[in-house]
Amino acid sequence: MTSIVTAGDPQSDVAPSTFAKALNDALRTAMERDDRVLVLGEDVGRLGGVFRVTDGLQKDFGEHRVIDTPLAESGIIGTAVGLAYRGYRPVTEIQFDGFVWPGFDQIVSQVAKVSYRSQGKLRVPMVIRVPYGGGIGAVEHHSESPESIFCHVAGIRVVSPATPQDGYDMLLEAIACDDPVVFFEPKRRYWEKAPVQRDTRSSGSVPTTFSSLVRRAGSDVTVVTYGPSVKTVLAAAEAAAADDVAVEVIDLRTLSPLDLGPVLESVRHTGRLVVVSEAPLEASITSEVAARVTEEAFYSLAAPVQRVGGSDTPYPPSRVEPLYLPGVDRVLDAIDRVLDS
Amino acid sequence: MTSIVTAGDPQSDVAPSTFAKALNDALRTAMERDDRVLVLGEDVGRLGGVFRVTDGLQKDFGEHRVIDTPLAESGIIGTAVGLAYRGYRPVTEIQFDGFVWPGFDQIVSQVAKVSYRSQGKLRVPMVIRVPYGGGIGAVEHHSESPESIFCHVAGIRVVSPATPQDGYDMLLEAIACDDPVVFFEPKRRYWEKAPVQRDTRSSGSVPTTFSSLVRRAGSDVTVVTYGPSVKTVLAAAEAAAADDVAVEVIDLRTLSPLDLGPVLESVRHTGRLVVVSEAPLEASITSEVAARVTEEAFYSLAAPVQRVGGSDTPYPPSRVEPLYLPGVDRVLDAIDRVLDS
Amino acid sequence: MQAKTTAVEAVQQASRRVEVAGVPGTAVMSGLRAVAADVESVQLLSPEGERVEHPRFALDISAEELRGLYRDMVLVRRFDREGNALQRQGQLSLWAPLLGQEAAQVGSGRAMRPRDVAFPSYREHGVAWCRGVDPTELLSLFRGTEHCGWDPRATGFWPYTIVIGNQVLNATGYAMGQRLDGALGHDHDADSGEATVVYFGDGATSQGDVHEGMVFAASFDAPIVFFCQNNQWAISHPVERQSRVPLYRRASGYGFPGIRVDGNDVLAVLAVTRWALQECRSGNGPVMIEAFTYRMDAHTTSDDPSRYRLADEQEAWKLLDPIERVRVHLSRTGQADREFFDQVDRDADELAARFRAHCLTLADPPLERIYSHVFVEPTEQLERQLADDRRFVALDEAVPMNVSTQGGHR
Amino acid sequence: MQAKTTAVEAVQQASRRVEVAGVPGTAVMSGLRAVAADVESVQLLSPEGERVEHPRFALDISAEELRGLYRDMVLVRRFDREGNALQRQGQLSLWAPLLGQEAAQVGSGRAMRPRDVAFPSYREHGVAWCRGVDPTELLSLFRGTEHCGWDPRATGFWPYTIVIGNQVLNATGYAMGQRLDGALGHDHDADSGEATVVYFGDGATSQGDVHEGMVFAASFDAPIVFFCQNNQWAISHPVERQSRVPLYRRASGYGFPGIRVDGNDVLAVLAVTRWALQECRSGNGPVMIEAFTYRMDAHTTSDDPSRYRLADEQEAWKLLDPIERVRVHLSRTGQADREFFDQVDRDADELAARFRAHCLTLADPPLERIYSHVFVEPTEQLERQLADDRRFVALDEAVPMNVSTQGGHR
Ligand SMILES: Cc1ncc(C[n+]2csc(CCOP(=O)(O)OP(=O)(O)O)c2C)c(N)n1
Ligand SMILES: Cc1ncc(C[n+]2csc(CCOP(=O)(O)OP(=O)(O)O)c2C)c(N)n1
Ligand SMILES: [Mg+2]
Ligand SMILES: [Mg+2]
Repeated sequence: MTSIVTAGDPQSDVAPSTFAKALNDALRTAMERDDRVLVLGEDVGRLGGVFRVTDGLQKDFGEHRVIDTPLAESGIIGTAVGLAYRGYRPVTEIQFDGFVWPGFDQIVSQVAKVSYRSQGKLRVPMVIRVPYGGGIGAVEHHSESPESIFCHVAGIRVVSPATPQDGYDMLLEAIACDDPVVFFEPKRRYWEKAPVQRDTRSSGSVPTTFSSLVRRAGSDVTVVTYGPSVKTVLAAAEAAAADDVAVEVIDLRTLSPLDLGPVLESVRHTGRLVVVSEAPLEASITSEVAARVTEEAFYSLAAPVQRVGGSDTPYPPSRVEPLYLPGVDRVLDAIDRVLDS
Repeated sequence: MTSIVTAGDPQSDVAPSTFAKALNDALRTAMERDDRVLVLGEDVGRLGGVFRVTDGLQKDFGEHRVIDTPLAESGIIGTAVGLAYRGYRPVTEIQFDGFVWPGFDQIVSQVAKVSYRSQGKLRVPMVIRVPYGGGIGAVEHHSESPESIFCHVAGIRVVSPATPQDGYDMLLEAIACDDPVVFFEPKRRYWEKAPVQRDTRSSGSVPTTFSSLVRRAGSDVTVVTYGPSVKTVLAAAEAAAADDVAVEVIDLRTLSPLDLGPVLESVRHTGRLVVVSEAPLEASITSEVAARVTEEAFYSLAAPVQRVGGSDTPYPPSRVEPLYLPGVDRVLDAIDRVLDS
Repeated sequence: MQAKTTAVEAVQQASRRVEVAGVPGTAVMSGLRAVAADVESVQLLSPEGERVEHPRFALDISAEELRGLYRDMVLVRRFDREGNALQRQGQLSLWAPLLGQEAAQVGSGRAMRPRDVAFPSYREHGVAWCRGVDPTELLSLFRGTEHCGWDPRATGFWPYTIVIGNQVLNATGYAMGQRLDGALGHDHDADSGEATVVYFGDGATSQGDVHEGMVFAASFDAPIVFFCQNNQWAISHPVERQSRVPLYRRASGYGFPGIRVDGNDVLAVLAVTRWALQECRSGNGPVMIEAFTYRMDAHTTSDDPSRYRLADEQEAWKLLDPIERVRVHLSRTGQADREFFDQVDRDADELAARFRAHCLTLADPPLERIYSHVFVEPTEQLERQLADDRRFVALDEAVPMNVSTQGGHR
Repeated sequence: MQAKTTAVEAVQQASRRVEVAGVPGTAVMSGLRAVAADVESVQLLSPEGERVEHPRFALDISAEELRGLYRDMVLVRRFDREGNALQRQGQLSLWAPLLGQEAAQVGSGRAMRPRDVAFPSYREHGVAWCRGVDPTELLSLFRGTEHCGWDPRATGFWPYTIVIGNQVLNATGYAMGQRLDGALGHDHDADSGEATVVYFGDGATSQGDVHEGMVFAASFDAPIVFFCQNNQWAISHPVERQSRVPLYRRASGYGFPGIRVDGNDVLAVLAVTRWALQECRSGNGPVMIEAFTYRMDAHTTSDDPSRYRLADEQEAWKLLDPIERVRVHLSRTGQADREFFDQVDRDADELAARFRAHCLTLADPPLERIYSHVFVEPTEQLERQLADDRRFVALDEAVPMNVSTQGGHR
């Protein structure tokens, strides 16, 4: 059980970095380590990406390794597949969650199936980076949480880091991974800072950070979440502690395949589980976690699993998103519900 | 509680029809009733569709109402949206499940969101017909069960008929419905026959067949399923009856929004639930049903909900699909598991 | 004209590439050589404000109409600038400026008849204006209080579409419907025809949906004008990287006419769009128009163009300003006097004030908005979720939601 | 030549449409008028077996090479027919016949060098043959025992791609990689260059992916030949409904050369593809080739073409048979004798027998196949599911699975 290094942690001996900068550092490190690593997407070059995650990379690695593409997501993903066939390790950027769909056919029909189809004779080690989630006051299609859909597609790994450190480590591991990885970045955390220890891990092809992690220990109730909601849930756990409720917080980190071992272990102790995500609930990761945990730890559960998520609606106009996105109060309410029953 | 009219049922006074023909009849009836109903897709005209579901319609209604389109699914869905804006009621055919993805962006970004975006000032009453599921010995991309992904998309209705009669009734209701409907047709049942009562229902805009239905009553265990698996589950129920296990079989029919009332009612009596589908399990309809039923009927459950589904892999080569697809023995095994615990 | 030079140069460069290949153009060859001979934009009013004759696109225009176009452009520019300012002041979360594209939008917008329908992208404030959308109705989207603030059917101006290319297919379908309805081909009754105009950018031309729109439109003879505003940039990506050859040439690959117009010349845009619409209404659609123009401001208020383009370029394009040339022409030919120009400026100020005032009145939507219009009838599931959420509305959030407006929209 | 006539007629018809519009072609006009002047296919061997000179595409070919092409085509046709027969006999669940397209496939396949790479659609059995894929390796896909039976890397022949258009982008990316690797432009060392050929049909040209492939290839100067086999039909949809103008004209819209070749003339296809590949290898890619040919058989064994096309059409195309004209030419010019032809027929019979025999040996895959190669390392979840499934393998299914092979594959 590891707990995260948070800002102000006495043992942190590294300078704080924003989430976006940590990702940028990971890309730089990966590109330095392996000259087959390419970055491609819309505006990733001179502009450095709309979130500046690729800032400065084209200047340092050249136009051949940091490639501004025409405006077409199927084109980006589809050509990345071909580049991967050729031995490159493309890291593609999709500008916003809502713009991944034109490329979805290539993801489902090629990226996810190439290895299976060819019995492993062909592989597409590529990363599809997708900034996701709400809370930035944006217009339509810029705030969505589509990760559950990707989890239903067999043959791709789906992961999401919650902290700058994980952003750095997991992106390096995603790039080194021989499976295709869809990498969801919690965009509203891009500007949050925390110390990041750089270049600490080797880039083996078995990702060690693609595993669930206990972010806070507690014995009364388990709350499972990931991505942008981790911070919200930790705040809720803090608030609950004031009421003497000890919340164990687990960050999934890998959304597909899921790593439910730590969750099951926790639930066997607490007997109570809340699953939190920003995404609509229907046929989602929260459904999957609830279904599997219930199936495998039914007799440990003192109460039914409670889910907290976005509503089953399109993403609303941004001025109402504070009411749409699960905040601390909703998490606390679910904790209450699971404790009361 | 209604039970279906099956072939050989003494009360059936109507000629048996294949599933495909029942759908064809529904299209014909809808087109006769309302001249704004259009059919469009690849090869739907002279060929009558690769499954002959649109057979003869172009001959009778003309090229202006039964439209052979160029080969492009985004084009089909995207122009259907425009035709719907113009007051038409397009019924689009996607040739096979695996070919819906090029049109997925239009479904997510336009079809599902137009009403929400415009506060109901624009509507797109359209039907997207998708033959789905395995069991026909086909090559890659022709046997998939992608319905769960559509259920996660808010703003579209997702339904699937299991019998020729429901094919007829539900398609008529889907066309009459003012919401966009994704209509999944269990292709391996296309050539199965059953009596079909035609033109019995009015085409109101509130679909009455978009509701769960008890297909067989039983008191020991509830099995929930839909589409192509309904027949398999009914066969399993028959087999279980020989062992004195009374299985209640519920056909969901509407996959999104779900109609869980009858399921909850059933589970409150049986205390045991199995959910069956061909689709991969991860983040699927089976997860959703298991999660919601557990949440809402936790204290009625004597055992954890068991799920039976396709494995979390791409669809395998067809010669191994008898091992891939959940058959009667797997359903029986799950029933045993849920009874044993 | 700097624009022309740039384009010609680009083509010459591309053309050289073929010569390297050493393949003289023959009858069976398509590609660069065949098309690179000359790139010419239709122009009716020079940057210096002189009327230019064009053999194909004569335009008889009254002084009143001309003044109207001028007024349109000034007012549109004025509220566009106000939109930018409102964003800077934190009243909008985003604004997508049209600065520089007034002629392309007003010229094409004014070419439409009431029954024609426009499918915009997200920058067509000038077209909205011509369609009778009140500028204040554009605000809610950019403030985040609504997704679409106007009535699409009443105005014939469809909602803004943010997913690049989507609207091209929707518009094509709409135009297919116009044809199915028999709403065209009535040359005897000039007012009865209908057509569709769909707007998209130079960057959008790379998207599959734009291609499929053109394929379907050609296949079904849809009465649609593909109106591409080539403003030279797709955020930071210059048009030369999206295409080796001028964009209007795409049309030839589909077998319908493509034409480039000086997009900073409101008269040329008006004349060419009128012609194109009449073609469509007569059953000879589709037609593609490339309006050659320039995005004078940032992509959106979230963008920083200094990272990817030189100020020089902008300076050069200033000389081609769409409003200035009409102003010069109107004065020089005595079709407008000082009083007229002053009145237009006052109207613009008044509009801007009203625009701003309205913005400040836009309230945040209630919780119920989240659950409205997902389906025609609310579902049981959504009603349950709404009821559940209602419990939280009264409460203050224990910890703020962390909503920021920082960085990177679109 | 009937093919030519059809095309010319189609274009004339399209051209008339523009005349109705009353728009004389001007310099700024693109579209039909500009391109409809003449549609000519490169042809080097007439349907009557006469060599035809072409100013641009001279081809020096030895008798041996010529006999080799003939043999290729005969053998390919032979195992293709066997594939059809095997399906009829229930040994395959599907076959996609190439009948009629032998010249397009063998001509282009033989133009490739070992290091070039081909990305096929699903009908390119003749290209597979040229790439050294043993025909028996094509069977598992159609029998349903595997998704891909050959080694893509060893043969430079990528897996069949069924989702229309997908492979065009993948191939473009591969070609972009060839350029990044510096694998082209070495004119001094003619053997060192590499290029990619991607195959797709006339129907596929409507898909967004094909468009985006062309956009990306043009933007990145990718060494890729877009090889469109226009076999006149996309299942039941005739090419005239996918495009108003000849498909090779699409290339001009992207600024690279497009050329139409008589797809039933193996020499012309060879010469034009060689040229196109050399263009690509020299850094002047991409190039588009439209091979004008005909699908003589059904779309697949699941299809019934009598529902949508007249037998007449097929009869007319028989006169243009790609093999017959080479046979006539070889005999007439004395480059092959009876013995040669007999030997080829014997080789074909032998291949067919081996093909058939191999088919019958293909066993159903084991349960484990379901779980193999989803990821590089099996995941815990998949191992659990596999273990679970193992319990059922021994059992007979209580009720048969109801697997039918009836109706509607593709
Ligand atoms: C499918 C999709 N991908 C990416 C984006 C992000 N994006 C918004 S505008 C834009 C550039 C558009 O350029 P262009 O088509 O030239 O129009 P302009 O903004 O210049 O008017 C991009 C990449 C998007 N909105 N939709
Ligand atoms: C995306 C997609 N949509 C539909 C299909 C079904 N389909 C298979 S082949 C085909 C026609 C293809 O025609 P064409 O491109 O001309 O190739 P041909 O079969 O003539 O070689 C269709 C519609 C598919 N395979 N993929
Ligand atoms: Mg632009
Ligand atoms: Mg074809």
